[in-house]
Amino acid sequence: MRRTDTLTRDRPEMVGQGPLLSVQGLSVEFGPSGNSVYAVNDVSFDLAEGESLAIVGESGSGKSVTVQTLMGLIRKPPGRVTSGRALFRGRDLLTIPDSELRHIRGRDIAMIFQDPMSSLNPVLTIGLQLTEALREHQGLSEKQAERQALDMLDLVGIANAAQRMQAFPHQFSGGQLQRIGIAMALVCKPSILIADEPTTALDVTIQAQIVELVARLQKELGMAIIWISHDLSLVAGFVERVAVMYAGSLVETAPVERLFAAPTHPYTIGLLNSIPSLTAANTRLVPIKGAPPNVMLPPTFCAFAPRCDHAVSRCREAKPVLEPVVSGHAAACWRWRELHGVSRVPAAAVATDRASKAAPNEPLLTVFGLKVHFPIRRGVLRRQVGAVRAVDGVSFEVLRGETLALVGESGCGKSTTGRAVLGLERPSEGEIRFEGKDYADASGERAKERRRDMQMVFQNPFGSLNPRMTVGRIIGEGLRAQKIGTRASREARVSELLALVGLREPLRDRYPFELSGGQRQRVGIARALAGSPKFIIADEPISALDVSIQAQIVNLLDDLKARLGLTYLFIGHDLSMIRYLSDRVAVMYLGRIVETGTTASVFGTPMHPYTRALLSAIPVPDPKAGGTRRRIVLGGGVPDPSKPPSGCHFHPRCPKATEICARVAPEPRDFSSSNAAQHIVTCHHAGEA
Amino acid sequence: DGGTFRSAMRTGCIEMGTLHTTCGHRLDETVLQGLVHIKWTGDDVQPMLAESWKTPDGGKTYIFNLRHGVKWHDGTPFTAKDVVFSLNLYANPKVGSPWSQKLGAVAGYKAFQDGSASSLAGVKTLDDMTVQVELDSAKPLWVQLQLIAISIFPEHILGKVAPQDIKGNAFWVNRVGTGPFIWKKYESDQYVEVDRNPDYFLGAPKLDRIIYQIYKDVPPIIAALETKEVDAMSYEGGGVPISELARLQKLDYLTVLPKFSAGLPTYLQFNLADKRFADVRVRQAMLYAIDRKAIIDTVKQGAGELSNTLFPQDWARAKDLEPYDYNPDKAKQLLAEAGWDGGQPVDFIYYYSDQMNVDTVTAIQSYLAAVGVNIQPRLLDPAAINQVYADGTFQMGFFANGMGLDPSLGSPLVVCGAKPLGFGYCNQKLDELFNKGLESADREVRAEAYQEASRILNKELPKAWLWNEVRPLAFNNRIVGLAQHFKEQPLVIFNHAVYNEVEKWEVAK
Amino acid sequence: MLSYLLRKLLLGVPVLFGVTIIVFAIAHAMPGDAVLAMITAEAPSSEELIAMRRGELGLDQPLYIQYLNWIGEILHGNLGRSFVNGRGVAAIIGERLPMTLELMGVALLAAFVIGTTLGVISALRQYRLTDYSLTLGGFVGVSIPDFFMGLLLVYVFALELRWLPSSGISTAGDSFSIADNLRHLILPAAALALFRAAIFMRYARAGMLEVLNQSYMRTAKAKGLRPSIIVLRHGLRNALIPLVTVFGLALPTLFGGSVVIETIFQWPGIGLMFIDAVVNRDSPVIMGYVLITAIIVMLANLATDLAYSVLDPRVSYD
Amino acid sequence: MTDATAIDAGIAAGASRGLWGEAARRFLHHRLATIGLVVLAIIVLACIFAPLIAHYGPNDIDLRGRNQPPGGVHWLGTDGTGRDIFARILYGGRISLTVGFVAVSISAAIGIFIGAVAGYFGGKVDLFLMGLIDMVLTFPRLVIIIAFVAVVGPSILNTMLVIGLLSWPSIARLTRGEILSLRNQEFILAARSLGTSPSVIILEHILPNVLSPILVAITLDVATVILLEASLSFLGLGAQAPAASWGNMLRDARTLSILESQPWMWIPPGAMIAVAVLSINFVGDGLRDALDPQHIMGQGK
Ligand SMILES: Nc1ncnc2c1ncn2[C@@H]1O[C@H](COP(=O)(O)OP(=O)(O)OP(=O)(O)O)[C@@H](O)[C@H]1O
Ligand SMILES: Nc1ncnc2c1ncn2[C@@H]1O[C@H](COP(=O)(O)OP(=O)(O)OP(=O)(O)O)[C@@H](O)[C@H]1O
Ligand SMILES: [Mg+2]
Ligand SMILES: [Mg+2]
Repeated sequence: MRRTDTLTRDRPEMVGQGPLLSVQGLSVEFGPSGNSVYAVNDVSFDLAEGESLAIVGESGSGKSVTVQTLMGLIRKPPGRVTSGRALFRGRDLLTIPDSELRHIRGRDIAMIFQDPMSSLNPVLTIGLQLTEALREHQGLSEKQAERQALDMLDLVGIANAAQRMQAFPHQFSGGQLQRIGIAMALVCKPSILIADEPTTALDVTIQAQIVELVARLQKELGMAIIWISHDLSLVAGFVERVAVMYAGSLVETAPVERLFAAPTHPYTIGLLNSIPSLTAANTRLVPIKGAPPNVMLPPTFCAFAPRCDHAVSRCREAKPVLEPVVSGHAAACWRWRELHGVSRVPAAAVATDRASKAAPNEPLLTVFGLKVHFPIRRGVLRRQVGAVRAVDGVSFEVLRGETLALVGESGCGKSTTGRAVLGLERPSEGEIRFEGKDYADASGERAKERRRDMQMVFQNPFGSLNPRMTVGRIIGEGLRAQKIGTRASREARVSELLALVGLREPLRDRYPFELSGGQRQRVGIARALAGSPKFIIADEPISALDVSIQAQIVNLLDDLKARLGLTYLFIGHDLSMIRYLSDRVAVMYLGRIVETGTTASVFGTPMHPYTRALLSAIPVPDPKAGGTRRRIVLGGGVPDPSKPPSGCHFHPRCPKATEICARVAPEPRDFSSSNAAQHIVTCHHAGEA
Repeated sequence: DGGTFRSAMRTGCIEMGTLHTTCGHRLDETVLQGLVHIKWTGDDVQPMLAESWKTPDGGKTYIFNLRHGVKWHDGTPFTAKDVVFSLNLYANPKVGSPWSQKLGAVAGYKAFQDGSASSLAGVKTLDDMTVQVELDSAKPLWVQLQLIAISIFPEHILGKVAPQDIKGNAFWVNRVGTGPFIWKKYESDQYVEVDRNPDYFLGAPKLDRIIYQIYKDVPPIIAALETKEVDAMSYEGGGVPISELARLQKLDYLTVLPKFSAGLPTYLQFNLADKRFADVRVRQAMLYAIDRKAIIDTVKQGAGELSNTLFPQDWARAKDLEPYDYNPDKAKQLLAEAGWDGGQPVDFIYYYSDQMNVDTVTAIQSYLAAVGVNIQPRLLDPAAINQVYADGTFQMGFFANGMGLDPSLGSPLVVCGAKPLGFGYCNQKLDELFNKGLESADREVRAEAYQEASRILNKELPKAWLWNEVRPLAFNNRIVGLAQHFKEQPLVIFNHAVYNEVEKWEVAK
Repeated sequence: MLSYLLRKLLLGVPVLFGVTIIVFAIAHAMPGDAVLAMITAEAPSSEELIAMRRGELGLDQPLYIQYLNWIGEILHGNLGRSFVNGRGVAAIIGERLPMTLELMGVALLAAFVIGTTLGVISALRQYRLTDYSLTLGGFVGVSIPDFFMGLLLVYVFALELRWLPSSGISTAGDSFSIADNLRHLILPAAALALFRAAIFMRYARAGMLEVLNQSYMRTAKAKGLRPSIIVLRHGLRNALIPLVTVFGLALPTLFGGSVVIETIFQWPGIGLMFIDAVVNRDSPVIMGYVLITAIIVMLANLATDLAYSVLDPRVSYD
Repeated sequence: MTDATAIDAGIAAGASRGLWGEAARRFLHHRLATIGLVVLAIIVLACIFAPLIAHYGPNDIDLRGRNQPPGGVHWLGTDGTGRDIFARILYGGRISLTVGFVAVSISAAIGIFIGAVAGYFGGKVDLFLMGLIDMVLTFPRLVIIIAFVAVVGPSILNTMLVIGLLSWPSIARLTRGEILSLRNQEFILAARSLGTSPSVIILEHILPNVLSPILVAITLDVATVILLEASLSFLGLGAQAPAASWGNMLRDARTLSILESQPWMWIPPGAMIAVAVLSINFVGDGLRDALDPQHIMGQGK
């Protein structure tokens, strides 16, 4: 029982052994002193042999810098280690010369990076990239190194490894690349593996594969692991200990069960609260108020204080240090003792009835047989040789006043669908009816009408705002474009909208780069609302935001819906969030919708094998569930929409596929138990046991 | 072992051949030869392939006795046939040589030109080694004036080439001649290498070979002279740029001849078709306005001889010419009298783009501006200038024409109807005087005629005479004989004279 | 790939066609013509002679006929004959092109190697003295015109130090030797190269800095590789990719530069030939020159594309 | 500027506070760029006010006082016809800088227009214009200019025109590339979804965003053109004597004696070219940093 061992590792009898890695008081700054970014402040933690530790925190909280400093990977300048030690087997990684550290890197401590595509060298074969570390550290011959690399590729599940060694990174899918990244890290059998958000850039189903793989390899190879993530639920399932970071400082560390059961630091509590629970009833999300911290300020106070409900003057004057709460559990908060036992969900939380209040069954938008194909041209004459079937026959309805969620993996055609509805993409085929009017080929006046009635909130809160326009102009753009109102009335309307989305008036003259992610997204929402649309397409409006901010936006969308009687088409891939906010769900796979139904029925009794796999891959913010939940891990990667598989698009990855699936595309069938809400599934085997 | 003489050569037109270019003659002095060459002393011609000649009728018929025992470089004997062939080649309209005018006085030239005859009637062999040339009228100085730039070609080689294919024929890059050096190698835009001809009829040369190194631009020649990559900077490109003189004079291995007369009158050109310049007072005013002495002393660093008429030869100039000393007030007065409108700019063309000449134009512009003549200099290349001449689309210009050898060579600039350089000037009296000069071999008679002509030219200023050009030359002392030749030469007559006696030059031990 | 090349070549045809028209127009719009260019005061020509010579050269025909004749020649693989010496233009260019290519090739290669090396060093030493001095040196390098650089080099290395010959392609009259040729090549090539080395340096530095920030560089470092391997194998390979474009764009300017440099160093390449042709109004040579350089530039652009796909496996042309 | 007045004054005023104000701040933080701008400003002003600064006219010859070394009377000495070099530097700067700015304005106008049309309309128009761009790019620029100047005759105006007419392809390419990558940016989509008209999209969304990289390219082109004019002057095709340009002053010094013993004739024009090119490059670099949204974003993160 290793877990118990590590949990009790700081009991007196264990002291003599010493941890494998001991980080003490590490501080890192960037930039010139006086104008520094205080990226890491006085961080200390230990890692025992074979232990698995998660470092969790939001973007910019210093997670990557912490581990990269250990490996001597930050660039100096501009980086500076201002204090601390990092003892690895007794040697201080921060002071030994780079020539020595080099022998530890890759051999004793290895690392997997966030974005598999960009962390592999695009111009070298993966064979070379896999073997070079072996040859460097173990002096192996090319042959020997290749054999070992091959073994490792097999281990991480790359089929046909021998041949694939000659391929270049761009010839692999994201999931495969991350496997290669893992193989590369493991190839020298390091004693510590650092995984820096290795799944963030991946699709949900692929993410599940990777998490599974790393957890298995860690056990098999018996190494210690530091897993960095911004997603508490993701790590809940498979690490032993969690360290929570905020603004460069560790705010809480605890064994994983204890952290979930008895979070102590207000930030940790806030984080947990802002995660929608899969199991709990529909309670309103409790976001952490305010914006992410400013790391340009010297760390002389509690960085969380500005956002903390419990902050007192002391919090703003001095920085708390990590204090043990119980053995193995420490928190850095002046008031933890007083707050201890404060419930995770504060009393303010209201249970909301999320059942749709609108009149059901009156369709606002009907999409029928929508196809959007992008031509592929090749050859001397640029003839069209095929098409990317981004959307390949999609039909759905959005009922007035409801939120329909469109979910599916990256590239399955969600955004294209949304854009086609909005008229930003010309459909190749199909019907788009809004309030009974067909908009598929709308132009001129009709298109203008559509502009007023439908709007979109975009995924990327930075890319969707013109960096050279002020907030006020951005929000007012639609009004100007459609010549609504006078200049003065438009100004008034902008003020109104600012208030509506919770932005202060002075922000109107700011430029997007002067705003935080959450504020930017509010601007995006305000812009969409300017013309008082009835219907809003929200294309992954929260996926680029920090966890603690996501809840703010979701709540905002929810409020607006209630106040303005809006209807949403919500595009997303974060299933727990979707479950929380949607009335009905449509699951998309490779240009087609495979399952539609009320949120309750789809999440409760998923019928399509793909939906089931998707749902099972949702990380659960509960360490206990981690062990018991059975994940359906899909094989293979997301296929290419220009060459969709025959018959049912899903059949090559489907655990239930039979011969008919490859031949015949299944027809949608209704499996609803009541007449009120349909539950349509497009699968030959739906409903089978 | 006689060593190598490296001579700079600023030309790229070797491939076109002697018959079509003005720039390849130097090679003909060492490889091909003529019947006669001008003596390096500049005052007479010297027999070459013609051992002697006589004219029984005072200049109408010439009989040339050719040199015996001369062989072409390929071993074929040289005979009278080659001479007849060559003179016909120059005159052949199908060849289209710009030099054909040199034979314009030969009987039958007109007929040959207009196609009614297939050769020059006036040229025939008397025997294998004797050639007779008959002219239309008596020209006592014909040999001295017209024959010097005519080369003799091997009939046995070029005779096989159709006349229209002569230009650019392979022969020109692999010449076979009778001269002291044998054509060895030509590398386009790099050099021509010629080797010693042990059988040369005036005696085997002492030098082993001569390499003519080709340059497009002057500064590289100066650099090469300084680094001893070439031995001679003679006439090429106007000689040594004035600005580089001091520098070269400091080098002890060079002999620099700083004031070498080029026999080259330099003048301001007027387009007399333009009414503004038809008034002689305007032309005179221009000359009064320019401080030529200052320009020569400073910009040209003394490299120029003030001149007030066309002829560079002292004997051809009257002593009582109006000096046109610098007098801006007089210039203004003359202009005022002529009703000059200073507001109108004057288009002023020139084509010498070297620094000294550009500076000179600058100075002229400045002087003229001071008296209210606003010239706008415009640099043109030869093709453009000829176009401008042909179209008459210019008003003034700054030019020079080489006519050092004989005053008569100046006639194309000033006689009535001269094309393209006359620009409308005509004075019957002047034309008569030129004819008088040509009709006699007597220096006294000729001097009288030319001096009278010089007075007219001085007074009427069909062109505003500025000065006679001086060209500094520089040679490496390594080559014995070369610098001496030039030192004793009265003026550099383009590049004709230089290579007489080249067989006697040697590399210093 | 093949289809891409084919397409590019096919597209090149109308482009070259356009080039011929423009070039023909320019060559014939110059004041004066080949016949006038040959006239000098020493050898005045009669109007009949001029007319005859024009007739011989076909200059008396209407322009479109002249153009069609020329195009006809081109389609037969000829480039016409020089007005000046009657030789085939293709032969003349064929004789001289190798010299120009030698000069340009060496200059470009030297500029590339030197520029890239210094750029990489500069990037690796960012914000240190080496970086600042190299950057400043580079800026000075891009501010000196070709011709003045040539003059300075001659002054220093040929006249003052007497290390190298001042002009020419080899010692005239000596039998050709590579060593001798290279000695002559150094100064003109350097005059052409220094400016471009400075440009390459700037791009290499920027490229390398960008690459240094890429996460695969971090990965390489995290693997504990030797610094030399990290810089060369992982860094340089990637930094070279954008440089290929700069390399391709340098070529047309190099033709222009070689006109100047060949004049200064009496390098008997096509640049020198071109200048002579302009003076002589030798339009077939002028047109041939521009056409050939356009074709070379075009082929070089294709080669750049190829190099791109070799250096960067992600690039696939279809 | 207060928030209220910013609103009243509309975008222009707002811009000076925010984005451009920020850019200006970044630019001024770029030490070399600031120096470059100041130096350039001094040069430009000195050239504009040349008659007030120089005691001599650029073409006032003084044959007896030629080739004078720098001294109290002639600050930078005199040239071969006794003209004051300092005066010629100032007046020559007028020509060199005018050539640089005017030629680049012409090429920028053509380049931006063609690039924008190609990038925005795409398809066949793009294909055709790219062919045109390729064609002009394959021309060796200097060579064509030589031939062209032979046709129209050398003069400053012609030089500027020809350089301008032949230098636009790189800017056209850049513009096209920028627009292509912008076209698919989400904020353009957002504008379209709001019903913003194409002309407004081009004017308000595309141009301001493509302008900054193009502006950088343009500044650098000015430097290139100044050098090109110098090369043309070397070939006798640039500014015509007696007018001064830095290029033909440098050409005038193209003899070994001057190089060796009269450095005051070539160092000033050479240095002016170098300093101007250098400052323009610095300004370009500074602009690149100042206008690069990444740099701006770096602030936020
Ligand atoms: N090279 C650098 N120069 C300046 N600041 C830097 C640099 N690298 C990181 N930082 C700053 O250090 C802080 C911590 O960054 P770090 O990358 O460790 O965050 P993170 O927790 O890994 O975030 P993410 O989830 O976005 O990866 C951030 O504010 C970041 O802006
Ligand atoms: N303009 C286009 N031309 C060609 N293919 C396109 C175009 N736009 C999208 N596609 C392709 O269509 C498919 C669907 O794209 P879409 O953006 O709709 O996916 P998505 O489901 O929104 O994915 P994500 O979650 O990554 O945003 C993808 O394979 C994409 O590459
Ligand atoms: Mg990170
Ligand atoms: Mg999308």
